[in-house]
Amino acid sequence: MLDMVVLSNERLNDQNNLLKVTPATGEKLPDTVSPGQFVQIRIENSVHTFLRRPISVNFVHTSLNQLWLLVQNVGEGTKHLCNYSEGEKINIIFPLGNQFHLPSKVTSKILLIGGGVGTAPLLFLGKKATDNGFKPNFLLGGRSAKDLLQLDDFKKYGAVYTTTEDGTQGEKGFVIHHSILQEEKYDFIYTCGPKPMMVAVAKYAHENDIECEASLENLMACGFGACLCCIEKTTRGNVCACTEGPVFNIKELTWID
Amino acid sequence: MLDMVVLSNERLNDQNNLLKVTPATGEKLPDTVSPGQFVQIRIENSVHTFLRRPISVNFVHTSLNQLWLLVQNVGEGTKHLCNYSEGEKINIIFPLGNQFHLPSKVTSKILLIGGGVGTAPLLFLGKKATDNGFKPNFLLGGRSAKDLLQLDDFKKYGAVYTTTEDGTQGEKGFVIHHSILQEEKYDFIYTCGPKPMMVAVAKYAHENDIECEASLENLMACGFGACLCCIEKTTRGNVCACTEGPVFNIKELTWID
Amino acid sequence: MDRLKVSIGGLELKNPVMTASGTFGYGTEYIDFIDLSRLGGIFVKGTTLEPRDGNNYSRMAETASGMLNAVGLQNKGVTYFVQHIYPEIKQYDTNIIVNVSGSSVDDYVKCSERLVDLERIPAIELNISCPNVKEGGMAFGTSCDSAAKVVKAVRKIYPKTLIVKLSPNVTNIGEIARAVEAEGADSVSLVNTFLGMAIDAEKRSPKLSTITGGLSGPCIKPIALRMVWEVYHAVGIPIIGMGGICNWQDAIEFILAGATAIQVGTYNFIDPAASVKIVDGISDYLDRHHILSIDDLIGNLNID
Amino acid sequence: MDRLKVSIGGLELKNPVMTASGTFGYGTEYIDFIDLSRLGGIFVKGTTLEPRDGNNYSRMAETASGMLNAVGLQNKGVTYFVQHIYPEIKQYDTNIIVNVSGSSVDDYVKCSERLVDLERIPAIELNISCPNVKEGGMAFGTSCDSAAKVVKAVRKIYPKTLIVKLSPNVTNIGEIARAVEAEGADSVSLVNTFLGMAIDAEKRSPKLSTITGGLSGPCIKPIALRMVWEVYHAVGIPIIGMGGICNWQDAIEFILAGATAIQVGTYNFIDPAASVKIVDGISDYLDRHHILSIDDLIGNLNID
Ligand SMILES: Cc1cc2nc3c(=O)[nH]c(=O)nc-3n(C[C@H](O)[C@H](O)[C@H](O)COP(=O)(O)OP(=O)(O)OC[C@H]3O[C@@H](n4cnc5c(N)ncnc54)[C@H](O)[C@@H]3O)c2cc1C
Ligand SMILES: Cc1cc2nc3c(=O)[nH]c(=O)nc-3n(C[C@H](O)[C@H](O)[C@H](O)COP(=O)(O)OP(=O)(O)OC[C@H]3O[C@@H](n4cnc5c(N)ncnc54)[C@H](O)[C@@H]3O)c2cc1C
Ligand SMILES: Cc1cc2nc3c(=O)[nH]c(=O)nc-3n(C[C@H](O)[C@H](O)[C@H](O)COP(=O)(O)O)c2cc1C
Ligand SMILES: Cc1cc2nc3c(=O)[nH]c(=O)nc-3n(C[C@H](O)[C@H](O)[C@H](O)COP(=O)(O)O)c2cc1C
Ligand code: FES
Ligand code: FES
Repeated sequence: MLDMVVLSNERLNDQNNLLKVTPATGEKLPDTVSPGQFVQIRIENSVHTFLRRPISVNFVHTSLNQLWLLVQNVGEGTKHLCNYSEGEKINIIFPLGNQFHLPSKVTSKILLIGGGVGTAPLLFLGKKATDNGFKPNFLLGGRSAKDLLQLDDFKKYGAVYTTTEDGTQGEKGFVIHHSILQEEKYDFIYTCGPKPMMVAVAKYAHENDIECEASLENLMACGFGACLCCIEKTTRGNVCACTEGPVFNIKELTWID
Repeated sequence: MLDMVVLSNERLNDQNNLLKVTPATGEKLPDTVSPGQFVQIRIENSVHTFLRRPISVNFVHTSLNQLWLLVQNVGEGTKHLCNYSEGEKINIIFPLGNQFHLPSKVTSKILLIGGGVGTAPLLFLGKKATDNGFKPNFLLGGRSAKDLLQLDDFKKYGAVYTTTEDGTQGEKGFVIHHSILQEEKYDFIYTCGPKPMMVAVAKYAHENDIECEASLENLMACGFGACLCCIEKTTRGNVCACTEGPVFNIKELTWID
Repeated sequence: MDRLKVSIGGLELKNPVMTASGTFGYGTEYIDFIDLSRLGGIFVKGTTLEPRDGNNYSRMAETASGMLNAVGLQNKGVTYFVQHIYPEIKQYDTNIIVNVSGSSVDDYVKCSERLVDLERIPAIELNISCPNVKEGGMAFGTSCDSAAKVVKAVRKIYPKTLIVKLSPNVTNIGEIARAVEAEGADSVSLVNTFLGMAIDAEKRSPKLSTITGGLSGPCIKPIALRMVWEVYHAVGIPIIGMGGICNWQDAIEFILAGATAIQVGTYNFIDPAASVKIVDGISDYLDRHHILSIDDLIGNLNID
Repeated sequence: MDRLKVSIGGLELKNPVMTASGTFGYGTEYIDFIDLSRLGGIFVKGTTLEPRDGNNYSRMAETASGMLNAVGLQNKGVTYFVQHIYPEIKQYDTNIIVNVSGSSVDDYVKCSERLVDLERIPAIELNISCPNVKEGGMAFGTSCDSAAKVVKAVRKIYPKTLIVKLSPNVTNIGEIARAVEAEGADSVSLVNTFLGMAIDAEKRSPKLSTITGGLSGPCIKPIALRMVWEVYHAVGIPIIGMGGICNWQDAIEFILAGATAIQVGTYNFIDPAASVKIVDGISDYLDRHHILSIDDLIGNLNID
């Protein structure tokens, strides 16, 4: 557990905020934090938020000692998060969960597919991939141009392809229909976003024999393996998405039959 | 019910704040509001505050259309009230409760005795008394000089006598021991404050044949007569402190036997 | 707004939203806040044969998302009600239902008899579940036998709509519901408050003068909802659901669990206009989901 | 800190603060947050004779000041526990108590038999109150007969401290407590979760895969506290109280109501260090009130 202080809380669009926080005591963020991991946030003064809320690590800015969280306002807890002001404190438990696994060969072609706020963990993964010599591509989807978040940040780490449902940016339609998926043959796909999107991506990867990891957003009570509420049915039986996930290789999941 | 907007929230000392609010829609405060009445405040974003909180009308500034509330931070709800910022909204139900009754003759000598935050309703009563031609005296007590609140405001309406437990201002001791109670013969006493203080005042009044009204702070759930939780045992049986009080003539109460 | 109409036995409600006994006074306490005619009905204060002073102060304690009360059925008795209160409230354009309590079967019968001829009281609710009185009260509602006994006796003399209010402080609420249905109750309402307790750790004393009291508010909603669901599968008569209802979502949840109508209780204290907002919210919900009638929602939970 | 010592049957606790089964994993999940040796004991996950996969997702729903769970006793079975988990946790410097569940009396007996020889397991807690399994579970805890039957059978083969965990979903918890005391239980722990339900109004479906689940958290505290108070007046054996405990005030309240020790459950999820903070808070409280021993507080409520 760590008290963090809010450095900034930028409204990216009507629904999403980018929260930048740093340890309140000034201590250094652990450098073990990996893409795919998440934090459990205690949201004070939110009457209907009893449990902590899981939010992905969007980015760790090592030199500034900042943790970034990309939050979509979908209910009372996230609404409060989007309204935190500079200087306010939030208590988090982190880092939690497993992580995305990069391929063993840096020549592998990797694609990171995100939808909506599901792009959150992919920014940090993009950076790690780049740091490790990969040349990641990104395929990001949203309803409309304004829903495509942090594009400038993503572009630092590789080519960015986009889709929007209304065609206001990139190709019109869903990520799964983007032409790049026809044109390029990737070795590894990483995905995070709404479940129907991830299932479609998993099917595509499966059919095309591409390795694929997906980051799940199962409902969680504790986030650290104590409650057994967040289970995902896998080939190994019911496992905790908070400790053995949130990242799963799609081969372990029962999404495709 | 009325949404009010906070105009200012002044910290008077370590425990007490003076909140000045005005109707959010700009509508005029009802001019029926009387000293002794109270409001029931909904305190949003206070996790452990389920019910509204009753707070006395401290003052109504008619020309500025302001309602003043004097709040002592004793628990989570009042802590939140003390932390409200300018521009924030609070929903109140008001005016609630009965009121203090002034004597029929303006020549009657009246004394308003308050302890701690119990001085809250007495400022407005002092004003009304003055407006009606009375020359009220005030006897205000606190633990220490810093606990004597709004003295400058009180002085506008009459002579102010004070006691402090530590002797840092006025006479040392409790209000009930103030010399003015020996020197002057009052016709009517109004009191509000901690119960032991009010009981002592009631006994004094009873023994000296002085009319006396006390304002009670019974625990309330609704504040408007619906729940029957706030009852006070009186000569008429159990009555609601929120509708038939909070002001009671001590003759009706069972405090003195 | 015919879509909102429901019926409970012979009782027609313009909408399923009513207010719970003991939280709504005689309705008069709310006329500054809402138009009572917008409600399906109001359940007035617990009424007993003889006047009752109720319990000593203090009678309430706030708890996490709820409150305990220990009012103890303070009321001026049924005679006073008939003579002084009824004339004042009978003109309300909504159903007025009297909540009847007693410490013996005879009390219930005698009190109900006094109400049967009041033209504007189309129904009574037998409170066999009050946790705040020493005799009777909850005791009647915690066994099938005693619950059946009260209902049987009152049914004989009360031909109008008879609603029986069940106690949640039981192992098997469905069983009790069946027992009162068998004796001819037209409807069951549930839940009354849960027996609870609060302690002041610093003073080392109970917060209520009666040590224990009745717990209500959003905290009890999950249990109340489950009980409505259980009773829905146990009986054929309509159910009036309550327990922590604050908004239209809560109301819809109770209806989906099997309630034909609902009552708003404690939340009236926090938002005295809550009941009317719920009527509007339900109406919007029906529009949004293209549902033609409340009846299509009752107990209509998707289970796979 | 001898003032904090209490005992439950033959079991000595360095302080009355323990953690509740199903909310504390095997303790290992918490070693990053607290020093386990500061606790009076830990109650590990519900354990059954055979491995159990538990219920389907989704297993939890947040409620007002609480949560519903429908885990359904997912665990790898007692054999796995004995072979793989026990060796790993047995070095903890605190009491490790195993929570035992079953779908038949025989299950309870066989599972308990496997635990009796484990040197570092000084006690077991019979869970006759799990609302989340189809067979057995809560059914055993809702009647005196079946509760007594389980306890009697296990008592025969389990000579160490035997704690029986009671269900709050009953009309008279004191009666059940007496029944298990009569069969030789050394202690009763209460409460387990309340059977509750949550519905998604928009989707018109239950939020839990099992429709109903177990309610825990601060919302249930007032009822749990009342039940501890009732059981305290019904039995002579020590009581382990729980239900919504979040801080030292809550813990003191349970002790004043009659608990000898307490368990922290759901709140561990929100503050994984809560249990240790409670130990410190109780210690401060004793200082402040000049109380020489926890024993002087147990059931010591000022009633006038
Ligand atoms: C590992 C993980 C990583 C996540 N990362 C992010 C992120 O980076 N950014 C982000 O905005 N969101 C993320 N989420 C989802 C986020 O946790 C939920 O949106 C949030 O908990 C909703 O809380 P609320 O109080 O705002 O909404 P509520 O009012 O509680 O619920 C609103 C909706 O959100 C769903 N929801 C509620 N709790 C959860 C939960 N614990 N997990 C998933 N869905 C939930 C509900 O079913 C409901 O449909 C992540 C979830 C997980 C499990
Ligand atoms: C008619 C009336 C007028 C009042 N006027 C004022 C005022 O002008 N200024 C002011 O600061 N306070 C006033 N009070 C007291 C104020 O309502 C309580 O201090 C407040 O409700 C405490 O809420 P909390 O959440 O801060 O404390 P909690 O955490 O709820 O409780 C802290 C302490 O306050 C007591 N308390 C809690 N609720 C009430 C309540 N409803 N009434 C009385 N005591 C309570 C508790 O017993 C406890 O000892 C008045 C009370 C009444 C009934
Ligand atoms: C202050 C108070 C008084 C109550 N008095 C009665 C009563 O007289 N008769 C009755 O049947 N129920 C009474 N109840 C119970 C409510 O009618 C209702 O069943 C219960 O509060 C649960 O609903 P809620 O959670 O919406 O409040 C009372 C409840 C409260 C809070
Ligand atoms: C996720 C979860 C799992 C639980 N599993 C068990 C269990 O396996 N065995 C058991 O006896 N109780 C179990 N319980 C009940 C708790 O031990 C405790 O009795 C209950 O939660 C009430 O305490 P609380 O309000 O402090 O959580 C579980 C509770 C939760 C929330
Ligand atoms: S959220 Fe508790 S085990 Fe995963
Ligand atoms: S506070 Fe509800 S009747 Fe007075």
